Amino acid sequence: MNNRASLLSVNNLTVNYGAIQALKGVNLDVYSGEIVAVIGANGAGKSTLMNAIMGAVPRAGGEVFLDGKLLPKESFNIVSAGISLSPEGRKVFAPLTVIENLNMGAFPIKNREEIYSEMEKVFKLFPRLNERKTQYAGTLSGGEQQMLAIGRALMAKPRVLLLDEPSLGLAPIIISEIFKELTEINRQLGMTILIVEQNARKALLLSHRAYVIQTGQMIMEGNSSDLLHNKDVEEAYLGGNR
Amino acid sequence: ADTIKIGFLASLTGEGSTFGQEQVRGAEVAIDEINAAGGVNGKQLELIVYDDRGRQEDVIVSARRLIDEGIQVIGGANSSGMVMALAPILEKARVPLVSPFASNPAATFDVKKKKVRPYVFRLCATDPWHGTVMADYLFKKLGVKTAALLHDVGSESSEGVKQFFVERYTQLGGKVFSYGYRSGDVDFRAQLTKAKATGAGALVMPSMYKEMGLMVKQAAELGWKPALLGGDGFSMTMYEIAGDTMNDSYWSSNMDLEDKNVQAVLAKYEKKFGAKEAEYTSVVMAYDIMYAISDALKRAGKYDGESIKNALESTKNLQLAHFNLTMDPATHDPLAKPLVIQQFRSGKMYYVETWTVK
Amino acid sequence: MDKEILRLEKVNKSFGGVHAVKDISMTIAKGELTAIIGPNGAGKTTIFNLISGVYKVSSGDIFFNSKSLLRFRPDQIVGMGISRTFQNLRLFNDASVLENVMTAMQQQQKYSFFEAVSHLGRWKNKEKATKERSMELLDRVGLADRYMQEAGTLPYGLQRRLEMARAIALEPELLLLDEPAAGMNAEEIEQLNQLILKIHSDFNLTILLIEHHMELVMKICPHIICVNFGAKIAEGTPNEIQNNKDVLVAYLGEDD
Amino acid sequence: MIEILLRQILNGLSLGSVYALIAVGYSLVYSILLFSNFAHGGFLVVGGYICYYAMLSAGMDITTAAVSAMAGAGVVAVFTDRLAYRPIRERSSRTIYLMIASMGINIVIENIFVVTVGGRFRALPAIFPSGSLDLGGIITASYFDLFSLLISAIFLVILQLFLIKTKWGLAIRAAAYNLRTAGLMGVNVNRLIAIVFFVAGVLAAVGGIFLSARYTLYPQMGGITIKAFIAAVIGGLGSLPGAVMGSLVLGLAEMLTTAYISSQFRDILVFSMLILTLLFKPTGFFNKQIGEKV
Amino acid sequence: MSGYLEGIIALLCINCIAGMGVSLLTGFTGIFSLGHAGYMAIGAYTAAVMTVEYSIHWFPSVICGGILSMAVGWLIGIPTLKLDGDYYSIASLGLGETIRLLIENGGSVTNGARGYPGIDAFTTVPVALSFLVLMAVAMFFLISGNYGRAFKACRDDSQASSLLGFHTAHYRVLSLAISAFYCGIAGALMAGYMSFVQPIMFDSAKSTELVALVVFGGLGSMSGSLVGATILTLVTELFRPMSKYRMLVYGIVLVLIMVLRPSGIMGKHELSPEYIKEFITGKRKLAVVKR
Ligand SMILES: Nc1ncnc2c1ncn2[C@@H]1O[C@H](COP(=O)(O)OP(=O)(O)OP(=O)(O)O)[C@@H](O)[C@H]1O
Ligand SMILES: Nc1ncnc2c1ncn2[C@@H]1O[C@H](COP(=O)(O)OP(=O)(O)OP(=O)(O)O)[C@@H](O)[C@H]1O
Ligand SMILES: [Mg+2]
Ligand SMILES: [Mg+2]
Repeated sequence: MNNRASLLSVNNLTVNYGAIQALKGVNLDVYSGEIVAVIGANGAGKSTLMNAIMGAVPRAGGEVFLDGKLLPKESFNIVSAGISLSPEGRKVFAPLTVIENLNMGAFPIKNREEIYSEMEKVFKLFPRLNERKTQYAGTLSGGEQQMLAIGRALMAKPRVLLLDEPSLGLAPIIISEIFKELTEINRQLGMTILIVEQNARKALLLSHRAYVIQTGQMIMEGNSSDLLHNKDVEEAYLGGNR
Repeated sequence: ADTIKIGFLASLTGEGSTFGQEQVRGAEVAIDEINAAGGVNGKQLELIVYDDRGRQEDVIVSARRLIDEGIQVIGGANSSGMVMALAPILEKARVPLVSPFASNPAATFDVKKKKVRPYVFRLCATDPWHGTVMADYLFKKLGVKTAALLHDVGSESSEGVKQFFVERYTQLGGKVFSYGYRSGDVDFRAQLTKAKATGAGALVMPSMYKEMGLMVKQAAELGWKPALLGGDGFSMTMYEIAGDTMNDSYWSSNMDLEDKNVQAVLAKYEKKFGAKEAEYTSVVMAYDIMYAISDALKRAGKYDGESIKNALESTKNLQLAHFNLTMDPATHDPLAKPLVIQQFRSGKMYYVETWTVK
Repeated sequence: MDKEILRLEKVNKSFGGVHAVKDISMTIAKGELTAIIGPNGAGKTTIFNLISGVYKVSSGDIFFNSKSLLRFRPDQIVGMGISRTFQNLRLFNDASVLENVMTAMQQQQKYSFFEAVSHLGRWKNKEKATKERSMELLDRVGLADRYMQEAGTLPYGLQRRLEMARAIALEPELLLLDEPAAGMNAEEIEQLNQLILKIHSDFNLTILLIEHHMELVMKICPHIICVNFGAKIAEGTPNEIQNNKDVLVAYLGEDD
Repeated sequence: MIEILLRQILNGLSLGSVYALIAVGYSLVYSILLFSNFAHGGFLVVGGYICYYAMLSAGMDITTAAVSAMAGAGVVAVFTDRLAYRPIRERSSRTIYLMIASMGINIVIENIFVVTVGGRFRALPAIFPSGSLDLGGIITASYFDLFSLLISAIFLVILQLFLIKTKWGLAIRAAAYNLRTAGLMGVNVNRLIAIVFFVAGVLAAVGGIFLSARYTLYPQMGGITIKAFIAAVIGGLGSLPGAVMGSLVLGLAEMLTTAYISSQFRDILVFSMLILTLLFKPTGFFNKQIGEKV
Repeated sequence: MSGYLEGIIALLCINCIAGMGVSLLTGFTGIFSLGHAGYMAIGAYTAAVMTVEYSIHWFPSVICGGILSMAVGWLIGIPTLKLDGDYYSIASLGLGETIRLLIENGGSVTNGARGYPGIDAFTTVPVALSFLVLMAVAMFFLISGNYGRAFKACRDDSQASSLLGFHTAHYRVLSLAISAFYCGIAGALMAGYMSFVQPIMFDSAKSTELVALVVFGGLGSMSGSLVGATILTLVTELFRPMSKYRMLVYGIVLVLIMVLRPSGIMGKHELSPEYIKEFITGKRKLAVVKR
């Protein structure tokens, strides 16, 4: 289906939480310039997958490759290698201001100008953050925090951007905007995006390809437009015909 | 059995470990010597040492353990506080204890019940005696009429010395300004600044060596040069802290370092441990305690606590390394123990005279 | 008109320079199911925080069953019959699912300190009741099979359900739900709709909820209030709201 | 009278400046790991002894000895992190475990010196010129006091600049809030913490050298850090200017109480001051607390 | 039974009682006090003065020691428990020391820094054991129910707890008062065990020891604090013959246990047959950290 070399490739990834096996040998490929969505029910292991790629939870087995090279195990090395994550539940640095949070996102970047221009871009994407520049992140509204988390992940200028439920807690209008922006970012900058979403319909509309995960295993894979019309997917994740 | 066990309580850890560790070594020198000379009535002596961390609660547990192991006589327990905490236990178990430095009269004499604590003895001079001698010497011999005194409000012995110093000094017509501090303090500049302002001609220090060293040093720093007179908390280590600022200072002490008997003990120490002793008073005092005990064992002929206690009580004219011991049965103090005044000059202690109050 | 249960009168709240809630007035009738919608940062959560006593109002007044809430501490307000869930989950993560619910349930099953240290008197019955009723409740929200799991290790969606269960366990008259559907997929939201409707009728509750998922709001809430920049911009039935120009511009977007 | 008062104030400031050196290091570790590092007193002792033996046994001059002491205490601090705190951190996020471990480490360090070099009180040879500077004719200040004030000031300024101006400083503050997420930003958290410990160790060593030069050196010397902790709390935990200000206030309060009230009540007053400060300023003077929103 | 062994058992009971008190406050309510030795001191001196000065029977004296200590805890708690985390810890360190210093300056009533001698040795093994058993039962009963859950809720998230209807300030003060009561009783028994009390016995090192034994046993585990008290008391005793290495060993043990098992010996679990079985078969899974 795609003859480009895969940029991010996950091979046979396993993660355990004590006795619970949260990922059972997951395979996934993201090709350069693609948006790939992962959909699945609560507890299917989506966040675990993201965290395992980022080295935030230990991998019990399997490997992750970026551009054919084995990805290191420690989060900070993974970030430098070119992957960044907007985590589930935002995880903004509450006692830091919005600007400081964004600066943290740009930690691997050395050049100050670059950081500055990147921040401009984020502010253009989320004007609300610009208004709240010097406010402590902990006092932002839920949606504002979500914007900050996405903005922070963009600041690292990643080759692959991981988004864990970016629409969580966002107003419909903002979701539409963000998804539009993501399409733009993807199209203009060619940024590769791996997204986990509960709003499966939107995710499928946004992405080129998608995976369906169920209790720690990939059960389906395909072009998003195909999955959108797949009977099973429709029933299980899209909430009937709407 | 063929050995007699003697218990020993010392601060092997904690702030008092400087003295505690030396006391154990001093006692060991004596035990070796006694055993080499055939022991006591043909029995060898064995020293059992437990740490008391310098704290009452530990000394009690350690003493209970010694008693439990069947030990009938104990040396050590440095402070009056410890000894007073131990007294009821010793009495119940009928095990006598000879303390090196419990100098508070109340350690061996129960003031409330107005009777001697039957199982507690000491070899050092008491605080009243130190205080009186120091006041007397300062006023009469050194001719200083106004003195400043820094005392540790939390220390049994410092307070005791202070009380009797003030009593004697004012009785003689002198004037004393006294300032308190608390054990553990390291900065005395506030007190010294005030003391200096009174125009006192002497700084009197019934304290431990660390405090005295710091006081001497800080007084010099403030540009104050009074006559210095310290108590028996002296240690050579002070010199390291205070350096030459402590030159010409006077010290009231239990023993004369230049005494040849004392020197003999220290020589044995050096031979056994291959190093010079650090705290001569501690070494010699513990050494003498062992001799006092072994003498009592010899005379008692029986090795139960009560007999040993009776023998200790009736000790007479026993020549120890640093003095001639006759135990006062009414107070369990050495009878008429002379105090020595020494002077410190460029890193050395010199004998000045033995002072008695008339 | 039904009997009113909650009334906000010209409520204001500022944080330094941020005027988060502006002159909001609203009335909620007993038994109603009402939604508050509005863009991010519009002040919705702040309204909840004011009602539940987390923040003190800057001006205005809030009445619950005709009694002003301003003088009361959060725990007293809970005692009066208002409970809530949190937008950012606030579960006892290390405690088990069951224990989370029991902690709330026990407010209805009190016994004295003496009974507690002696296990005499009411202790046994009350403890039993607390546990049984908590299990029942867990069963209702679909968490019964996970009752021993540590709450913090539940997947996000289930944590939200547990929060609801905990709030219901307080047996409130008025239940405040802050984005109950966040992190759920369409299918799960459908289930949640059923759940909310069911508890609404089973427990005789008045529910006020904040949501961004219109498939929930429009379907189950006959009464919707829309706020923007801290002020109320619209109020009405789903139909009215969906066709309100201001709401469309500020919040819903021109549809996709 | 006024002369004595001035003298006492100067005494207080000089004591306070030594507290400040210790408090700043302590506060720094607190600011990133959010626990009271009781082993800080141990680092102090390590620094003091290294300097002592470097001068007396190895015959180094004071500068070399001091630098070795700083490096040595820094390395020991990093080691304690590597061997104790880091494994704990990896297993749990509760800072109390770190605090208890630090108490244990303090006991270990203290007693390593007790069993190896003994509990004796020592003193560094006179390393500072003992003279004093005339301040406007009324009063003199010893070079030692001036020097320790100056050193504390220099360290404080450098550190504060580091924390505010550099991205590593920002990373420290972010990591203080959430280590894991800081890692997700590309921060090598363990290295960051190692740096912090090294700096704290260096500061402790400087404090230790001053303490053992001004007062005396012994294994339990670290006990004085409790005063520095209190100073840091009065100033506001995690705030470096707060730590310095708290230290100076504490030093002054101690001296003036001793001089004009009673040495017996000194500590009671110090503690009362601490508690009163907290009752009126629950997070100290220089700290702003940003609570998490519901 | 030998006197030494009896002494150890009595000491163990005393430490366990104080440990339970601190465990309630620290493990269950999440408040770290570095000043609980102060409450022991209040109990100890109350019992000492009542028995010696007023010749009152030891039993009411011990109870009064506990109650007085509880009252002080309550009074102190109301203003200070508003403080957060380490601020409270350091404040409590100050409070504990203040109590000690006040006793030290208590003149003829407390006999000052020199200590208070001549107390009847009323803390025999049966006495200490009975107190321990009774107080342990009450404590375990207390934590297994409404109050236990309320304390834990306040510990885990005080804001959420108040929104679940708990008057958190009240529970914090209550917890402090109870723990002060336990420490007061322990202190009073200590007076009867030592037959001598001195302010220095209740310094901040003692407070630290209490917290250490609780953490060592496992925060949030009442049986853990008993196990912790037992082990640490025995370690100190077993190593007594090693004299100067003793404190070194104590420190190393403390660090090692924190490194190897930071959640303490028992974690937050209570000692139960199932727990022991799971522990032995190694089925206890390590809790995964979430922050
Ligand atoms: N720290 C943990 N300890 C134990 N189990 C965990 C932990 N974190 C997650 N799990 C379990 O692993 C499984 C997968 O969780 P994960 O958070 O990856 O799901 P998810 O697909 O992201 O769900 P959601 O859509 O609700 O976010 C769940 O069953 C969850 O209970
Ligand atoms: N404690 C606070 N300090 C300062 N500003 C605050 C505080 N709490 C809220 N705000 C500000 O008030 C505004 C309203 O916040 P609120 O949380 O009520 O929004 P919301 O409507 O719930 O938004 P969302 O849907 O994104 O959760 C926001 O702009 C927020 O930044
Ligand atoms: Mg998830
Ligand atoms: Mg909100």
